[in-house]
Amino acid sequence: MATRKISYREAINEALVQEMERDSNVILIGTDIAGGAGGEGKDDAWGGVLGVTKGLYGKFPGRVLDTPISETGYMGAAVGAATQGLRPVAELMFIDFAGVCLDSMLNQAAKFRYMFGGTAVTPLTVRAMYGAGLRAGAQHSQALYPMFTHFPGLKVVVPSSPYEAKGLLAQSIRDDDPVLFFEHKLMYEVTGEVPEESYTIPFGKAHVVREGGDVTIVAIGRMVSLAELAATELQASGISVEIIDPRTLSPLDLDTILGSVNKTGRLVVVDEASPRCNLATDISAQVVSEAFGDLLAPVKMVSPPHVPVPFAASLEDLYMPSTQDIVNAVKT
Amino acid sequence: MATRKISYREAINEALVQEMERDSNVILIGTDIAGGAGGEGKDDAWGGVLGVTKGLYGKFPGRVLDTPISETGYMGAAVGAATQGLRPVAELMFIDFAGVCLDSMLNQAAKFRYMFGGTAVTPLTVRAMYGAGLRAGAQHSQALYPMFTHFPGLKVVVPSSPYEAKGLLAQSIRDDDPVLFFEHKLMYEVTGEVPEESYTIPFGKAHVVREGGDVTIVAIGRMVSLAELAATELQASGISVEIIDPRTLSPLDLDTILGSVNKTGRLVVVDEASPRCNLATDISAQVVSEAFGDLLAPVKMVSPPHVPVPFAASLEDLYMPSTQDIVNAVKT
Amino acid sequence: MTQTPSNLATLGLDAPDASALSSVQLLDVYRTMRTIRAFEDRLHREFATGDIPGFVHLYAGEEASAAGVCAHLESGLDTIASNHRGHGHMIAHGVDVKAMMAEIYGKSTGLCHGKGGSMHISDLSKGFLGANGIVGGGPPLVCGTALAHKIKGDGGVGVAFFGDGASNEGAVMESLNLASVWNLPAVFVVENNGYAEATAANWSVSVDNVSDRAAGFGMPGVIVDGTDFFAVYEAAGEAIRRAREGGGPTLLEVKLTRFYGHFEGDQQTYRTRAELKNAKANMDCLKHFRRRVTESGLLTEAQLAEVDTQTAQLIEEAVTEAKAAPVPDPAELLTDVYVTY
Amino acid sequence: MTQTPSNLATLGLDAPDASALSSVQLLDVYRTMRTIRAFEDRLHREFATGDIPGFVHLYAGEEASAAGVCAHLESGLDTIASNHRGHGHMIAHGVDVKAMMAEIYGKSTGLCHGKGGSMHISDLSKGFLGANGIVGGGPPLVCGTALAHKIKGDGGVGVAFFGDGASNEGAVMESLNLASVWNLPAVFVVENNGYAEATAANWSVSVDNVSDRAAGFGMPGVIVDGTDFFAVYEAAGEAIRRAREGGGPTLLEVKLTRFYGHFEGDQQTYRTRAELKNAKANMDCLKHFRRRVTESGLLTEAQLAEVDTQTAQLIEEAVTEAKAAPVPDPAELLTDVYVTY
Ligand SMILES: Cc1ncc(C[n+]2csc(CCOP(=O)(O)OP(=O)(O)O)c2C)c(N)n1
Ligand SMILES: Cc1ncc(C[n+]2csc(CCOP(=O)(O)OP(=O)(O)O)c2C)c(N)n1
Ligand SMILES: [Mg+2]
Ligand SMILES: [Mg+2]
Repeated sequence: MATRKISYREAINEALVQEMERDSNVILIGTDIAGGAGGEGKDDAWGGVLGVTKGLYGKFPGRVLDTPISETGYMGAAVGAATQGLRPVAELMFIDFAGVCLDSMLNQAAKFRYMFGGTAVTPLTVRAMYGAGLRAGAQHSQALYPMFTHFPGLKVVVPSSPYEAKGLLAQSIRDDDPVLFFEHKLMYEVTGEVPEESYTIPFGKAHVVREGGDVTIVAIGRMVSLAELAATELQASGISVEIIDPRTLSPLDLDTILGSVNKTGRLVVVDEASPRCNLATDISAQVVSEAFGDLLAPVKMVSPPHVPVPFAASLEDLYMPSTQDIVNAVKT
Repeated sequence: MATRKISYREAINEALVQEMERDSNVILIGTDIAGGAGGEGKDDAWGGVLGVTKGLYGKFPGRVLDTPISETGYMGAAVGAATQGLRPVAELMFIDFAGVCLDSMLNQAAKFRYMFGGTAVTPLTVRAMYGAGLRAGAQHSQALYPMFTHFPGLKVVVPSSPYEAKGLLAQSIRDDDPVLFFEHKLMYEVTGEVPEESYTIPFGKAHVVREGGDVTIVAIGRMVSLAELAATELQASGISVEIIDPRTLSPLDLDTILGSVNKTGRLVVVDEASPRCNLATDISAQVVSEAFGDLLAPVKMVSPPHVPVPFAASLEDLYMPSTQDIVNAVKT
Repeated sequence: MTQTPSNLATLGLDAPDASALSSVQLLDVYRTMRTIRAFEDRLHREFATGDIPGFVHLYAGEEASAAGVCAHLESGLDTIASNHRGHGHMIAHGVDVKAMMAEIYGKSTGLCHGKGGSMHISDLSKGFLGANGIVGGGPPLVCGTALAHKIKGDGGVGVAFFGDGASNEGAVMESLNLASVWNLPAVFVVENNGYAEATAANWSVSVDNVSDRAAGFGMPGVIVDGTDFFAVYEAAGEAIRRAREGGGPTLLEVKLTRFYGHFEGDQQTYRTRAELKNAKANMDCLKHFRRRVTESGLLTEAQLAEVDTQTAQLIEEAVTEAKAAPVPDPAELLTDVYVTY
Repeated sequence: MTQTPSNLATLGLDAPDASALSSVQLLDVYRTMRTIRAFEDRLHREFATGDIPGFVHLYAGEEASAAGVCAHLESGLDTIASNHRGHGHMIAHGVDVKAMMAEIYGKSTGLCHGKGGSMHISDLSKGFLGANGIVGGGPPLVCGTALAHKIKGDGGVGVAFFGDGASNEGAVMESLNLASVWNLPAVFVVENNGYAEATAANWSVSVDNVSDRAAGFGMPGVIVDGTDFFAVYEAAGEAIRRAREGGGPTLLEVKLTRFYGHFEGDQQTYRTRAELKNAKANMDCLKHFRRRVTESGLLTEAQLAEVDTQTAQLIEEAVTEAKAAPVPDPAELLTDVYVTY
């Protein structure tokens, strides 16, 4: 029996509601995640810049905290609160803003447990919008998850569908380590089947989105849907594609990827992040060092060029990896 | 005729002196790069936390600026000054402090030229200490150059010797793009032959440190010296090693690396940075996608484990890649 | 571009005494403010058609601030760092209106070849460092441009425009301290329009006025009515002269209101209808200016009406030309990342 | 650990009136300050032998600040975030002195199993969030712990210790505003020892007193003589009581001096010999305390001397045991990065 269809935005909102109902230690912190503070007009006027947290302010009095525009202050506060038994879900509106508050994640949350000899527990979830396509320009369109994947002590989650978004966010909130949760700004309107009841998706377990025998495509976040389109197109020309969605980049389920490459002998990694030191290079290199003998062809990486994200729609469309880019990578 | 030997510290200081003498637009900005501001005691009391900028304050009145502890403020100021024809050399004492001032590099300096349609020129050099080994703990021992290599618009330089340090720093200062210049804190006492006269080393040109036919080792920064020790040891057991020092990670001289792999058929990349999405994975993946056919064996990556840098000397020594690790990577 | 408002400083407006302004100068001030208003009103309509990509933050209602400050700045000498709501600052500083419009449409004829967009329009040839998509991004940059003015001794001043919300960013507060410690020729203009997105300044700023923080950084904090061009003109003139003469930085708080939402699409439910109605009725700097100059007989309705017509035509041309302009050449995707690479 | 100073709050010291302190309590205060001094003096000597790895920042000279503030805090309830100069804060909050010493030596018996070191000693079981190697790192964390106290309604208070140099970090200034906007039970203790590394506060802080900035964040700014335990005790007691009662945050500036260099190895040439000599002769909080309690007859020289002896013995044992303790098991390199991975 089919479950109901809701959007990626609704799936995230529902996960927040269910986790806040389940555990009173879960609180939300972010700029205008409610909106209307101090104004004469409505409270909860925004529910987040794109409406993802709409309605939570009224549902959970005192647990949805707006902030001054002080990311260093409130992200650090989220880290501090997490060490005291709360489970803060902090929203960094755009991941690009990590530029003004990276320390809280890089040098505090990520390192407490190790520096403090295992005595610290920091169950923090940072939600942030990432990705190109909204014509938002170079400072509001980056992916940046490679940078967080690089930092030991952090977990990195990139949901590729409404179903993944709900289950992975629930797991992020219940997880006892600091988690960066990446939401692609072009996907909020995407709908899909999502169970109404609460559920979690475990970290470090990749999802085989489609089975196939000729080539393995590892795709991240929004790139998964492009890979599916490419796979359909390639099927027509007789190429059977296996698509793997790692779901979490740290931890990374390398075994599932290796197993698939062992079967197909070919690997294409599709990553929306800038090409240097990104996940495409990370996954490709790990596969090559672990399963060189299984590879029948060069690993292919599909990523944008090494340039900032351009504003003009015509250029931004060229910038983003496309279905055609994936098809070409598989065919050549 | 042998040139004189000086330390890595002296080489950097000399490059700064010569560039400041050559171009009055070169200024230095950083916390305690002089020291003594406002105090009743000596001026230029420190010359930097480890004495690298010693003596410059007196030599160049008004051009060596100490700062309050406000990295966001003064790094941003360095970016702004660079757009106005000055050539600031800003010191970020430890690269780990990028956590409190990343925006100036990530979203400002790196993106101006592109966002502004080619009208901006931002000749900024950021000097920063990196690396493990000083028992400085998790917040003062990171490498982090993979993160900067990931950002389009920045150039990333990692000198491996006093000679490289002087020539690459001079080039960094003369370069019209923003440059991150990484100084390994364990190398300041390392001495080597350095010409007295001013010289530059071009970006994007790798240095073949040692020629060999059996295996290519690409090593970064301080790892180059370890690779040389490993090569000598391997020579004894009849293995001829070619060592390549990329010198600059962005731009990266892939051609020289590919040429060497074409000759040796084997690649080991030694990178002191945390293992996920680092330069070892970046270079390995690029080689595999460009020269899969040349490889006779799996690419090997020698990097620390995916953990923060531990404080205890016994653990930190285990953490850092060692000569033995490199030898083992080549042999197995 | 004859109809583009020329940079006011070229008219030699450096006397903070607004009563000294000639009618020629006043007409130019009016042209500036009217051009900004017409530019923003038109963008509001065009955005609704879906023709304009991305995030657009309109400056309508705040014109007197940009005009009053930039009147004292010299194009090509002084430096300005703006924020996401930067159209007004650019126009007041004499940036080409048509090239701005083209940039907002993402066209090759735009100031940034379409690679920047509304949040990143810049004109470095005029000392305009650009709008900035990072709240609080501008003030640190201005510490740098002001430092350059000081080191070069060129007599220039660096001006940072930012909002009440930005005033809570560490970047802004560090800049105030740094500018004071380095005694920089800088002016920090905080445009307090009462809101940061949907959050009221009376909630997010833990003190009555942003300028109350100036004392903590050893600089004067000045409050001025942003609906009154003449008041802004005099206060800004004083702060800029102090900076130019080596007297150090000033924090100038301009109290004003924005007519449109935070960005286009914002329904502004956090404000009451009454509040908005009152703002447009009683806090319109253009109305105030118009009344003052006509009542005092300095300008006639006819003169002002002519400017209105010329301005409307300029904006009409700007939009028409922007729409007709070609998109960037695909090759532009890869150009101008580095000077050399 | 009987000789370790017990956390003073367990003695019920919550009355800001210092004259109400009993001789038992005063003796414990003395033990705390003396233990800190002995700990730091010994580290100074041991560091010179080369036995101690990394960067070590000593608190000698500043004891009255930690003792006066922590006297009002309850171990396990209240929360503290410290900075790089944190040994004194820990000892005053009742953290195990021997486990601290072992950590500084990088031994497995250390509070962090040797994985943290001097800059990262922590004891979360006591609400001590750790020293911090990032200047300005503590205040944002304390906004979070204070928020947790407020949400849980546990009556706890969050206290951040930081320096005059840190006061110029955006992180600190954002935290002051945030604590005020959220009306948090927090106290921000700025220990102004006149220097940040080699830079004097009178240069880097663009106003006479760091606490002068409090007004700009809508909170009281209080200045207290850090060489006088009793003054700190009363001022801190008042601020902490206000916070506990929901009255909001306070910025408490403690004026004091450091006896040793910024870190071990610093020659302090930025200070004059006279200045240092005067500091040790006339700004020694231990001397002041000793004189006060003996002259007033509250304690005898004999009682104090006994504490000196016990303290010296404790530190001697701490160093001996630390040196003898095993280094961390190599397996520790890979453990405790994540709770699960
Ligand atoms: C560092 C950062 N944080 C948050 C944002 C999102 N944002 C864009 S504009 C804005 C509000 C700014 O308010 P204010 O400074 O008062 O300027 P105004 O929009 O009122 O002109 C916010 C929160 C951003 N762009 N950058
Ligand atoms: C973000 C950051 N910037 C710079 C440093 C280097 N640093 C460590 S301590 C220190 C001086 C701090 O001075 P202050 O806050 O007055 O504390 P004090 O050392 O005087 O106790 C500096 C600059 C750092 N650790 N972190
Ligand atoms: Mg505002
Ligand atoms: Mg200090």
